[in-house]
Amino acid sequence: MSGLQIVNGLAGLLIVTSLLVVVARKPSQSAKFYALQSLVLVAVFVALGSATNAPQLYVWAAVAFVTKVVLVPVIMARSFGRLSDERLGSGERISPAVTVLLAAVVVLLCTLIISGVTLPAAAGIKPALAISLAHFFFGLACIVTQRNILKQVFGYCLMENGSHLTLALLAGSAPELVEIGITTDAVFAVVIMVILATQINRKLATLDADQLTTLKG
Amino acid sequence: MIALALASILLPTVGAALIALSPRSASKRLGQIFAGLATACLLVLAYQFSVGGKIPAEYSVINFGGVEILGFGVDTVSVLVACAVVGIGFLISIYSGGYLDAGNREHPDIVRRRYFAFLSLFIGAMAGLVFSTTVIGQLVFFEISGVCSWALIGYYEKPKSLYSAAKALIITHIASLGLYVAASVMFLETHTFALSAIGGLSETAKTIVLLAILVAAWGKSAQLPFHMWLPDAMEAPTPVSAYLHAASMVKVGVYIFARALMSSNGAPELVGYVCTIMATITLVYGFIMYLPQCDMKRLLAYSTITQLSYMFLGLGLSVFGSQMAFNGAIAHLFNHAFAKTLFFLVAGALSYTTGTRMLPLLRGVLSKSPLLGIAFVVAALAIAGVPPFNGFFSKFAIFAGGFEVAQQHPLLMVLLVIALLESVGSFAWFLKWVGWTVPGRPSEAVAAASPVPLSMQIVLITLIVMAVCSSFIAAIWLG
Amino acid sequence: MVASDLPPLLLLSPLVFALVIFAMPTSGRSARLIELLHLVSIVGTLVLALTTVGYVLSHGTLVTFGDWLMVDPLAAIFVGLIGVVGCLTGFYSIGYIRHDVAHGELTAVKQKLYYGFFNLFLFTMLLVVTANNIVMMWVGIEATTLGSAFLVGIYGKGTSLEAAWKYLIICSVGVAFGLYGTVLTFANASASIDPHQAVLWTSILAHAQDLDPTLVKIAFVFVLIGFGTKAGIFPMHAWLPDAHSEAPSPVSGLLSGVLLKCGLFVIIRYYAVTMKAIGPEFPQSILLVLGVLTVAVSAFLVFVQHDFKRKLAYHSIEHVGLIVIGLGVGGPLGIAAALLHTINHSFTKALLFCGSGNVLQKYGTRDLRSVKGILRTAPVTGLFIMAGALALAGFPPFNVFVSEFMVFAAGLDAGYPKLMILVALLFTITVAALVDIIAHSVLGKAPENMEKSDSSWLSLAPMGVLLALIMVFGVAMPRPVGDILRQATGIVMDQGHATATATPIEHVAAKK
Amino acid sequence: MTPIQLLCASLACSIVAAFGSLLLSRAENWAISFAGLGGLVAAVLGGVAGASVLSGAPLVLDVAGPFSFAHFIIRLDALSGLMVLVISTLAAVASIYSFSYVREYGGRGVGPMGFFFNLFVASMVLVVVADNAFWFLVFFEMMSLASYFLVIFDQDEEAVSAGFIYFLVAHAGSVAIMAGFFLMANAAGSLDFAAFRATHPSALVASIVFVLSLLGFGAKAGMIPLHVWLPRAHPAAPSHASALMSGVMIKIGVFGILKVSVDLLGGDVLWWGIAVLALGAISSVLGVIYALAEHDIKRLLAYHSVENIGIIMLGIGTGMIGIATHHPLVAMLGMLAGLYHLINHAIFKGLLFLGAGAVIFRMHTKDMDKMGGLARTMPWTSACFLVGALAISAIPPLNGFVSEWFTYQALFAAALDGTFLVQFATPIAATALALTGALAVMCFVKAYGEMFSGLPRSKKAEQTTEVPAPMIIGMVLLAAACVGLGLAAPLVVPVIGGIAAAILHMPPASFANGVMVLPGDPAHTLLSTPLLAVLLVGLATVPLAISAAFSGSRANRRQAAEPWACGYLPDAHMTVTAHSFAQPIRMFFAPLYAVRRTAAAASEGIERQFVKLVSLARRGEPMLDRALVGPSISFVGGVGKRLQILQSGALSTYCLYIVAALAILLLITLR
Repeated sequence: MSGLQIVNGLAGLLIVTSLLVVVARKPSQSAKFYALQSLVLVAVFVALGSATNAPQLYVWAAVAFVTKVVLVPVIMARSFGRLSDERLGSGERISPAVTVLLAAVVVLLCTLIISGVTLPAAAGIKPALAISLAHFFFGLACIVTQRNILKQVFGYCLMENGSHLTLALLAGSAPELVEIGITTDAVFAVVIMVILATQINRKLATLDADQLTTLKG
Repeated sequence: MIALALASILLPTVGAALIALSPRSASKRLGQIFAGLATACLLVLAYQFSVGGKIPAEYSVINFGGVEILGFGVDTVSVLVACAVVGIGFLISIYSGGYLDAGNREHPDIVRRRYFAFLSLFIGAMAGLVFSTTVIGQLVFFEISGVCSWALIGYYEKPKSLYSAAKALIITHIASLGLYVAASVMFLETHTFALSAIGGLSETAKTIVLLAILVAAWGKSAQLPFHMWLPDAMEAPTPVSAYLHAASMVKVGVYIFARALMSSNGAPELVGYVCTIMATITLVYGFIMYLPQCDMKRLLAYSTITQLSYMFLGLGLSVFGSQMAFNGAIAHLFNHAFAKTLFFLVAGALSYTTGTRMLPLLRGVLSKSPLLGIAFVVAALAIAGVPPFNGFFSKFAIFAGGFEVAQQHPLLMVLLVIALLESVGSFAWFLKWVGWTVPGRPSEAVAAASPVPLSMQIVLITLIVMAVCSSFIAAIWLG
Repeated sequence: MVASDLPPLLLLSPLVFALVIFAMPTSGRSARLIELLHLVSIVGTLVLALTTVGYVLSHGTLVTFGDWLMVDPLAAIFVGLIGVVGCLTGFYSIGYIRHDVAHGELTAVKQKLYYGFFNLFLFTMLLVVTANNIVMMWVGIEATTLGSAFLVGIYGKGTSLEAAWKYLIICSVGVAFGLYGTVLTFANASASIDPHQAVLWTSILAHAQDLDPTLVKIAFVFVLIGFGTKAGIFPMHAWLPDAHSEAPSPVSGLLSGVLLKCGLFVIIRYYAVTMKAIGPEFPQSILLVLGVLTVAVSAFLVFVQHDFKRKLAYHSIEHVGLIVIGLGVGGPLGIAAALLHTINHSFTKALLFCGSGNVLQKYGTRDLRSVKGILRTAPVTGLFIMAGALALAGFPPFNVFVSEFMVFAAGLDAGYPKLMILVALLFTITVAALVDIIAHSVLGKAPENMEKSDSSWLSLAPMGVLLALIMVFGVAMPRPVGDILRQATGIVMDQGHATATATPIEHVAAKK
Repeated sequence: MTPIQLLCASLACSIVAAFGSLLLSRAENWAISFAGLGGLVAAVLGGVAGASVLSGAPLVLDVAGPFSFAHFIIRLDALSGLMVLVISTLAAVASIYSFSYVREYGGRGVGPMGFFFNLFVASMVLVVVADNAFWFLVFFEMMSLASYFLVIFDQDEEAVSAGFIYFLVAHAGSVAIMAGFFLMANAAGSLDFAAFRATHPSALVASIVFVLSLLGFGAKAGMIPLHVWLPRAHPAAPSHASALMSGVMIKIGVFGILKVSVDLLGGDVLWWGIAVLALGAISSVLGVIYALAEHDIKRLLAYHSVENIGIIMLGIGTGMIGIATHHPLVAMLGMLAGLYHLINHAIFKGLLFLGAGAVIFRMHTKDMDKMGGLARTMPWTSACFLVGALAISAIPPLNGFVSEWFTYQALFAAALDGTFLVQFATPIAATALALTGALAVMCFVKAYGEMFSGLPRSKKAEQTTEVPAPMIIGMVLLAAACVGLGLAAPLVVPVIGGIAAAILHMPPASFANGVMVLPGDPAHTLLSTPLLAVLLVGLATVPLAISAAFSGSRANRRQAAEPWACGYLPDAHMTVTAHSFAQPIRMFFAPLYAVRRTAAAASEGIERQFVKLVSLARRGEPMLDRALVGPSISFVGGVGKRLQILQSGALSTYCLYIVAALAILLLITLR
């Protein structure tokens, strides 16, 4: 099993973990699953780093570990635990089964799209690339299909992980500072989202995105 | 001379700014003073110009990268028209001083600064437009005058007047796209905005530019199919209607088209046909619309529309090679300004003194107020084209020029005959209202009328005199 | 101090002040101090920005920090814009926020946070426009969202939180697409050049011919979608009316006036690359279609809107559409027109949003149906709104007229007469809408019990400056602005600074 | 002073009088005197000017004027001289008359009246002397304008409405004339009449010009069917103005026809003459018939003007036939007849209007049925009116007879030889003239009888007194002129013949005492009015002398008693009224009166159509607005409202927009 195959396999694992994040009942549970997923991502970085002999990816992995496996899940778990909205229920627009199906379709579509790409950098890692893209879109689907705004935050995080992976796959050679900037952004984004969600919950006593439709027209 | 021309543009503009900054009570005086100063400048300019042998001159004011953006030109036509629009602006300022007060029976009012500020600005913009030698300059002043007109039409702030104001602005703005097109096409073809470049355009480009300017002109001059703003614009205070919708703004269209033709070095016949045919259609339409009008100002608005059609007819005919028709159109522009202003001001004086401008209620004006009666008659006959009043002379030139070229173009003959019939028709209609309104025993409304303020009387008398003299002045000036 | 220190200094100044402000204690007495700090910061930013622009103008492009930061004439336009509009809206904020604090709408803590985030926001925008590193550009854009989201939701009301939430999510999602575009471009470039160079816009542009055309197309689409979200291009504009209407008015001005332009700035950068790589046809047609769609949709939406600030927000969308059309039309004239319009619209929109702030504080509502007679209750504000609305409607002698006319001319030149007339007609709809504002709200009968009192000079002075700028740009645009526009256009066209003198741009770009 | 200078002086006088009168309008007596005196001086100067060019070369004054396209040219030739003379004569008389008459209008604006009156005279003079189409039209319109104000002077409904019709018809006419002139100018390349004379436009253009000017001038002349304004306008004006309008102004119409068709166009188209002849015949017959039915004295006189215009046109028409058929005799005779009648009608119609004015001055009514017996109270007026009535009835030896006699002569001469058409038309015309003459006599028998003889039919009629001296002087002057122009025909004829010759560009014919000798049969043209006068006086005086000689014995047996009236005392009601007098005629000519009813019905129909048009316009006016502006606004609003649905407020929808946009763009890109 070559290094790249490991990368591809681990990437597949990402989809599974993200499904867990989406279908989890409680936000705090989702946060744990997200930590798990980020761990997988770190593993992918390491594997990729060794496979392509790109030492800077180890730095990436380290940074990702600190921020995504530790920092963000902790923040989320701590703040989300306090937020609740009884009326919301699960907040799903579609059932978990359909979500799984959706994930499958997205992966399939992305594989199709990526198969057409003729980028030299993407030669050996097409499956991983497809999955990273699928991951991104799956996160987007999460934002669209989940009414719970906390789940929407997770959706954003999934998207972010997907694009992060893409970045690593395609632009692994980019300077580290870039990666740090992106990660910082992600962390700040999550922080601000959490603060906003908290404020919304406090002010409007809801976590339902469908309640946030007073501004229209 | 350029200094004087510039002064006539800047003085009212400065006046407008001053009015906006000074207390309300001073606005009236300031407006009058600055309009007066501008008029004085122009009269001196006209004197110098004619003493100097009427040699046209052009001055660039703003250049960029070798391209003239804004330039002003002094020639016979521009000086004549500028004197009319600014001079009448001055008269209107004086008249407005009397009109806008608490004694007004129709619209008692305290003068707001807005009124004189925009009026002043408008005078400046008109002077700018008249002297402008670039399409961009014309476009700029065209739009400024549009805004001022909007502000003045909506002066009373009633829903209807605001609606009418917006309508006027939007319709003329849509039409102004023509000027945008013209300026763009010109610039892209010749890399200059100077009007004089129209002559050097290729035939196709020239046609496009002239037609585009014509469309803009229709909008501003309320010709079909853009006419509908003008009758509604009668919601404006009457001096404003008199100035904007008789003397100056509606003339902008005619004027820019005339300027374009002047520098076109022979326009394509297509332009002439479009211009004359639309003018004739408007003429007939406007005449038919006289018939149901009871509101004096609306009647005058339609009459303005038809009179402007005569000017367009003249300009269109000049395309076929008749200088006489062109001069006639310019003279008509000049003459009509005085006559129609007078007519509107009579309407204003009537509504000031009686509180109504509904013609059926106004009878026997002569016995109650001889000045108004005489002014009414003079204005009506001038508009109807009866010598010795001014309307006749310019219309005659237009028709004479038309017949000159119609022999080779049978269609033009048909149009001219229609126009002649229209002139008889509108003559009849105005005569009818003269007979109804002026002589006889005063109706209730007229019998109870208040006296006309002195400032308004002075303006009316001046205009009556001009309604007789202006055609001779124009004829002598244009040579 | 050497010139190469200018860009980092420019970036650091607001950042440091932001952090200092955050670190200040919140007590009644420190409020004045915070205001002072804020004032120093914005003035400092303005001075630094203008110095930078001046330097660029006289000495050419400024590259520093390992080529990561670059201020070329194109960026200089935006740096100047951020400096000027940021300073003026920042100044306006002082009076505005004081009023809100006095009326209990904001707490002292929120006041501190406001100034902190305001400066942070400036920093993030400056980061975007000074970045040469394309990933940094993306980071900057994402950071602007984070910096301003809090400002949008600062009132903590239901609607403002909702707006902030939508703003945050949609922009994050949208900009994430932008990241894909960025990564694709980088990957594309790194195939032919050194990865450390491939991340720099300058080197990508230099090697644009070596890029894979299909990928360039895809990347451009992603960039357009991603940063277009930030710029408010239809159909990614949905967040914009919410955020602009709920934010404090000076922030609205900054959002509409500058932030949208930052999104456009990034698009312009990629546009230049794309044009060089695959020729102008593809990007221009896409831009043109999106631009016209944007204008078409927003024109109608402006017309039916009754909320003052939402109306202005839709108006911003429309003008972004016009800028995009200018870009789409292309050619020196079109691009210069787009850039000039960027500047003009910023000033005008900032003025109007500030005006709407005064109205909001005076009347307590943004519903135009109940705001009447501003000219009577607050004459100066009324006058400013009147002038601003007329300027925005594109009437001479105000500045918007000039750039609108240029876009129009460029469109005709490029052979789109029908399209241009359509656009002009669509703009006529907004003329109606703006005139309506004046007719019904600026004029009209003032409410009975409302006393005649205008906002404080703190609020009015920056508006006056904006109006003066509008007039200056409309009547006699300063020569340096013309020069910098010409140079910037040259960069977008990738003609360097040696723009041929015979092109119309020389004449028109600096019209008046 | 040269005639031109005299003319200018006269015009200046008129204008000074006009403005003086206006300025003095506060001091009414001064205004009246100033206007009258100024008018008189102007008229005398003008008369001298006109008279001095009757037989001589044309005089031309050419001033550049302000208008580049038209020089201000005055041309005083024989024809215009004649017209100036006629105008001045009547104006002089009317001015004298006005000294007293205008006092009637005290307090109602005598100042403006003097202003308009003098302006009216001046503009008439200018019309006839103008030698440039543009200025001609200017003065033509000013003439209408000035007289319009005179017509509406009473400011009552009837006057205003009459004025409206009058001015409208006149203006429409002038527009037609203008169109004709434009066509001419095209051919000539200038608006000068001199250039017109020098060009020969194509037959079609010439005919169009002729028709246009016939319409235009015919309207002014009051020829049927364009006469509608005349019977309404003339009665409405003050009488001295009516005298001028009826006496002179309508002649300017005839003058115009003559000027355009003969002077400018050469007149050598046969059907022009026939047309003028036909219209003249119709006008004369119908005019007099309509006159018969009137009981308003001024309306009656107005209809007689229509009749007399017809007679003048018979003469002119015959003259034109002569030109076209190249019969100098016919041409000369026709012109002579026409011009002579033109002068005569001016004199006697002026006289009659002044007479009528005098009666109205005292009676304050125009209704003849209310008069009666005025001969006793107003002897001078009565006598003058009688002279006028006799003259208009063509009773020898008065002037009307002379010109009608020439007209007959011309018609017969034309009928003698010529084409079939001419031989067909002229006898009919002669018959019409005969009929006209007969009916005119009847009409004036009625008019004079009604007004002056019999018993007074109203209190007012009993209490009338003679009018003041200036009015009498005016009437007497004209009455004398009637007699003079009749008796002095042998002296007058050569002068007018000379004018006719000048128009026709023929050598002046030689005249001998009452006998006009032409290249033709002198037997046809033998006329001596002095002889006739002697005979007539003899016819009247011989029986009277005989009776006087033999009546002395019966005088003392004469008894005075009430006349027998079937047992009743005769009273005013028994007198024949205007209405009953005309009754047989009305019966007889019922079909012709029916024409009038049909015309009225037609005009009603037109009016109905007009009302329809007005209501159509009323409904149509907002239509464009509604079709364009309203729908555009609601369209924009509707689209806006629909588009607002896009902005639903749902976050997930917004995200989908982005995805959709991406998908579509990618599809397009990768297509």
